[in-house]
Amino acid sequence: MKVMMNTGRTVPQGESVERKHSPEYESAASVCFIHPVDMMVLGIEDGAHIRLSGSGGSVVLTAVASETVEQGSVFVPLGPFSNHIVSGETHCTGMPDFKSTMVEIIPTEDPVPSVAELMEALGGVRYAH
Amino acid sequence: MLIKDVVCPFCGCLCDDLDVEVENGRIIRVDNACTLGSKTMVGDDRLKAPIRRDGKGWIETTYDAAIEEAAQILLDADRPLLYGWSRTHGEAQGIGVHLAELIGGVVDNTSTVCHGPSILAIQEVGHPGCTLGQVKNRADLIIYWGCNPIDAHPRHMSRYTTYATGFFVKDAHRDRKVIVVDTRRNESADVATEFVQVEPGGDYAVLSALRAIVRGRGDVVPPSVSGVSREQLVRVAEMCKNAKFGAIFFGLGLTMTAGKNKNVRNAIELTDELNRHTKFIISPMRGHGNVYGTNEVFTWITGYPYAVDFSRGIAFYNPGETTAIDILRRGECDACLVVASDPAAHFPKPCVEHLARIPVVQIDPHPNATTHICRLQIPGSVAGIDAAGTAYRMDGVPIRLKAIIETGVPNDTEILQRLYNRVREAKGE
Amino acid sequence: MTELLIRNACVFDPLNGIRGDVMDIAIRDGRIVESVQNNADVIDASGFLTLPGGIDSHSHVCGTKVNFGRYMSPEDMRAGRTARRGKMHVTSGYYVPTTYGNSYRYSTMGYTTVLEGAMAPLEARHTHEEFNATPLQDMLANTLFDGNWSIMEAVHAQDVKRAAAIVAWTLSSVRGFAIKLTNPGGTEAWGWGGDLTGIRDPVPNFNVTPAEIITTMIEANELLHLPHSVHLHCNNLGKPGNYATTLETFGLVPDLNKNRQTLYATHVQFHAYGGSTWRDICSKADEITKSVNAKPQIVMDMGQIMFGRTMTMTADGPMEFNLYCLHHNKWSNHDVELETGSGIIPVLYSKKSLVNCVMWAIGLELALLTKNPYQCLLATDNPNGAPFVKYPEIIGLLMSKRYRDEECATLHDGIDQRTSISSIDREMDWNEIAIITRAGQARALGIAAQGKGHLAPGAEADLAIYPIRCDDVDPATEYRKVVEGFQKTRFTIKRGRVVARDGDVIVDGANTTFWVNPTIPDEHNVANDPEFVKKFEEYYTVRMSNYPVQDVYLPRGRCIKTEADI
Amino acid sequence: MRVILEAKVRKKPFLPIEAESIIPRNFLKGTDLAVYEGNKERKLVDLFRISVEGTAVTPEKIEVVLKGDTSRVKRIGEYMDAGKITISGDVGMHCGNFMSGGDIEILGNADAWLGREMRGGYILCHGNAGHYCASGYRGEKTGMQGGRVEVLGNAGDYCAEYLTGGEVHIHGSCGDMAGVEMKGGQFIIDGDATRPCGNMKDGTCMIFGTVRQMLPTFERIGTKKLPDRKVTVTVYKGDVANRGKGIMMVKGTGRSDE
Repeated sequence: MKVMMNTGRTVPQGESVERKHSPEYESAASVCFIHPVDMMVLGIEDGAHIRLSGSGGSVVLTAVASETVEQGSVFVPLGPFSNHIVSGETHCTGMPDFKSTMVEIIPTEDPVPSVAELMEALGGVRYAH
Repeated sequence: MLIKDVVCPFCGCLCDDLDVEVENGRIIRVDNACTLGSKTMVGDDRLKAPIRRDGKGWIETTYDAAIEEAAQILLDADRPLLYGWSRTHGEAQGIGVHLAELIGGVVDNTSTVCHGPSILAIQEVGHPGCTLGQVKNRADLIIYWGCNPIDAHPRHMSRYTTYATGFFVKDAHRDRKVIVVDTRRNESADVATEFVQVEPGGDYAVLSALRAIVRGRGDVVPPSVSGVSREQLVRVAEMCKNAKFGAIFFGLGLTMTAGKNKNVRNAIELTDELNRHTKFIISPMRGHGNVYGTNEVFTWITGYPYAVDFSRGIAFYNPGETTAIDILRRGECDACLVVASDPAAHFPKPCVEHLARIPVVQIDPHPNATTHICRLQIPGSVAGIDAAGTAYRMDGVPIRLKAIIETGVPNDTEILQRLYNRVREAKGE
Repeated sequence: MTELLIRNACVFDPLNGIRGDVMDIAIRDGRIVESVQNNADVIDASGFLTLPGGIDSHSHVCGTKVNFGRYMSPEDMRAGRTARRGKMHVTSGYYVPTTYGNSYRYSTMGYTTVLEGAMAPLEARHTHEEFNATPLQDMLANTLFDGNWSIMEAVHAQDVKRAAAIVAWTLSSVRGFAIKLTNPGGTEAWGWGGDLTGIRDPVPNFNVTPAEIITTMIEANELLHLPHSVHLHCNNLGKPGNYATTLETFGLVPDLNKNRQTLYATHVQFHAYGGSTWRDICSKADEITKSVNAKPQIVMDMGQIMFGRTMTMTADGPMEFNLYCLHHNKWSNHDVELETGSGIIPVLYSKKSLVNCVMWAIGLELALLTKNPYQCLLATDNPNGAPFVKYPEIIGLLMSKRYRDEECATLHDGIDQRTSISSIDREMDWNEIAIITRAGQARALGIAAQGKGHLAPGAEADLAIYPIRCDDVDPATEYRKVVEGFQKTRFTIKRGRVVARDGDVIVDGANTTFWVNPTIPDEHNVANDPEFVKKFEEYYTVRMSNYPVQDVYLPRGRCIKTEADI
Repeated sequence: MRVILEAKVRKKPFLPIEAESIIPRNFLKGTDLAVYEGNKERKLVDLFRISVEGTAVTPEKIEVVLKGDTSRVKRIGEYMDAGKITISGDVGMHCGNFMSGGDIEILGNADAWLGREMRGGYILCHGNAGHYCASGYRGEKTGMQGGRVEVLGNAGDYCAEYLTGGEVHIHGSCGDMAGVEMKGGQFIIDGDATRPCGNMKDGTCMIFGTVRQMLPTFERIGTKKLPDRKVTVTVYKGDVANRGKGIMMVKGTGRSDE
């Protein structure tokens, strides 16, 4: 399914943003809010894993049903997960399309990665706190 | 020990009425703060000492050795990028700008991924604004456009707008109307008198239509604009014109969607137009605690609020070219100093991939996403917790952040000053 | 101990009656002394024009509004860019330069002291931060009280002592220097998008008039024995016919202080317009100067405009909105809760515009028709009328009728009907220039006692040595040499140290900020008044304890204490 | 005279080069010119293999030919006033800034800000142009004032922003917000455009493809036949939101959303 991805702050993400190694942060930032009707179309339940792919890359997230997002769009808290999908294109404004990236969603059995795993995949070296 | 009137460093509201209970050098309770502020202050999670990457692992190092290595990395670079700054105090930001000047680097701050487009818009048409107290004391109409204060600035409504008692607004519930404009019915929309739901990417068209209606040319506006009926637009325009004092607060819903700076410009020009009828102001909802301070400090030193390129000696500015995202995406820079921010978490993947390829030095108190991709991290103290210094609120009001506990950790000013001195010495000055 | 001897200086020191004597000046540890030892460092001034360091008594260089002018003007930053060199940091900008740009340019023009014309108390910390990044000038901050709610309440209650107590608390809290009133009452009206039309209009919701605010604050100022007088930007700035408001305002001013004026009226050029619309605007400089010539209690500054692009920035919010509607260029506005407002608009003063030509002429007329040069000082309200780098040209114009005539010939023809500039023959001499650029400022600001603006033993050793030989140059005909000479000093000396030489700044600089702390009895201290505190906590958005500017922001602050008569 | 500059292979190929010295006039005095690579000053010869054929006494008679990878070379032709520059591949940002005369021909693609604040002369780009093609500068109220920019491929977003004078002709399509803030001049788009001419004050924009997301503040004032194009266009005036009196002509109704 192709949808528009919006990103932004949520309270749980904001509460834990200075503790990015914490389980609270990882769970707060790795969710994808999706309209219940769209979930039905995808054939998934609340809590299922989905893979989002966009112009910048792809990542596995946990689907969370929400009626505050419109059908045809999803909301992902800002952070390293959503940014795994966004491209660096800024249209020469300096600002990426954080709130308007088209993404393809497919259900998946793959696990949701940790922040450290995401960074390792990009060429980093895991720091265990 | 109870410390009163503490300033919260979390978001651009810089609430300065926190009561903080400190025991044995630790913050154990925070009153008056929102959950974002109090969780941040109580749950502060620190890196204990400088660390450097050693092959496939990490080892602790000393401040002296770390500063020496950082200086060498910057000196060796042909196009160093110095990025971040918005979580530290102004005094450190100033040294950072001078460091960039000294090494011919590009210095940029987190505005780039926040209200950078708003700055571009202001540079085109200006900014009719005011301090937040003007809104609190006078505004009878509040518009939140493309922002969700309940999640991002949880006390904005109670301190300054919807629920705040002001001198001329004694009964906020009765005397203030609230309009929320967004692409989704967010939590803030639930408290609004009027909710305007715009199709994604439709803000520019809606703002143009409102401008036309306000200046009496509603006749050209089609029956529906980006999912909003003309009828609702006319109603909103009337509410605005009939207000005694209107205030538009806008967020990343305008800066991060197609049109970006032009969306914000259109909102500002709507405000200008409304000032021909009544008093209206507009203000960006600035995110990071001291992001506005970075703009102020950068501006008085270099003339530009962000994205300043010193590679030719003079200050050059052109967002879209000299902004951190663009430089990283294009793979231009060959070293990076990150201060008080976390680009690996908040930059798109292609930018982080480039960061992982080049030597990155991070000065930040917390282990974060950037930790995994940097070569070297030097922890400083936290502005507003164990470091004092200046921060600027989202409306430009400067406030002094307090050091409420003592940790003995050097602050960013000290670390950066040492780095600056070392680089200067190495350059033979 | 450091000593310096300046030999063969051609000195004009109006406050000490020295007029062009060629003499030596001895300096020890930053102050002028009678003599120094034989091994003192020596600078040969070679007979060049030597004046006390220049003082700008009204300029906008630091703080929220100025920085916003920079912030919104990347196009201006493309001008005047210089790279890091020697002790000098990068600079950018022409009409709203960076702090270092301002500081270096003032310094190379021989200016050592600058008063920031408008500081909102709530944002004072910002002004002081920028003062620290303006390292080569001693700084002072006019503090805005024009729309201050507590002040208006005190005025309404006709309680001068209360007003004085509020001023005392505020100035000492925010490390301010003097009382500034900008469009008094008008900035509060602008809080609702309105303005006042004259000094007898009531301020909405507060039931006071500008006239009452002005007179009360003048009395409060004198009760506090502040070094400077009330510093007033009159109501109705920039409106045709506004000279009447200005004259009416001058009529309010009693003569209360034998050492200095009772009222400093700033940028009076913008307040001296006749006519009723932009079409029939004309000069009323004759009427204004007639009033000032008869009132020693008033000092004004020119508010000269010069042709070219610049930026207007003022606490006068409504005036700026009117300008915006006229030009439809960019417009910024920044109202400050419970205190004041401000607006910023870029402008182009054009020789093709008759209005602009009339404005240009009025500024010069004011200076030339004011008999006592101590009563009309040189300033452009930088950058409103023009960036301060234009001062040398203004000096040239004041010293040379021929230069003025040549300029007039390039202007709009209508200027002769609308102004009397062509009929004025007066040409200022070196001594008068020294008065209108430093001695007059020092006296008006009340800082001669702090060792500013003169060269008597004990004074601060701030000097400017210009590459002009007074006896060789005839300013009336060789005005180009005058203009060039005033653009770059041979030496600028600040507190006994050479800080600039031939257009280059050669030290990092370490300025001082002067501020006042009037002592008042405890029972009058508003900080102890529960009513004042309660209102503060209810209506401001910062806590009262977080409002005062901490000492750390004034690393080299110098407090001027006064004893109030309350 | 022909000056041939062939870009050398570099250790850090992504590092931008700033080469505003590459304009025909400067080669009258030889080839000892400075360019900048990152924050280091270099000699032209450090970065390019230089060969000169023939001689010239005026810049009009000089052609500068760039070969090799010039996609990261910025500011070529800045303030150019005469002569010709030919770029055989792609060119970096800000090519032809402030140009007042002469010709620039780009056989590949041009990066952003091609012909920014141009005053005269002619730029022909055979490939695509990036964002802000023929635009203004941050904060400046006047964009391109004269001359001609022709792009045979597509242009990115904000093409001809603040166009004040001269002509911009995009043979392909434009991205988002073409002609935004236009104040004058003529702007022709043979292909499609999204949200064109927002906040337009004056000038003429003609779009012969499809307009996506037509803005709601343009007033339809009639139709017009354009014989040389053999089409009838709908004529709009606007931007009404901005009290504008610009003209936007769109082939057919031109609107995809009606």
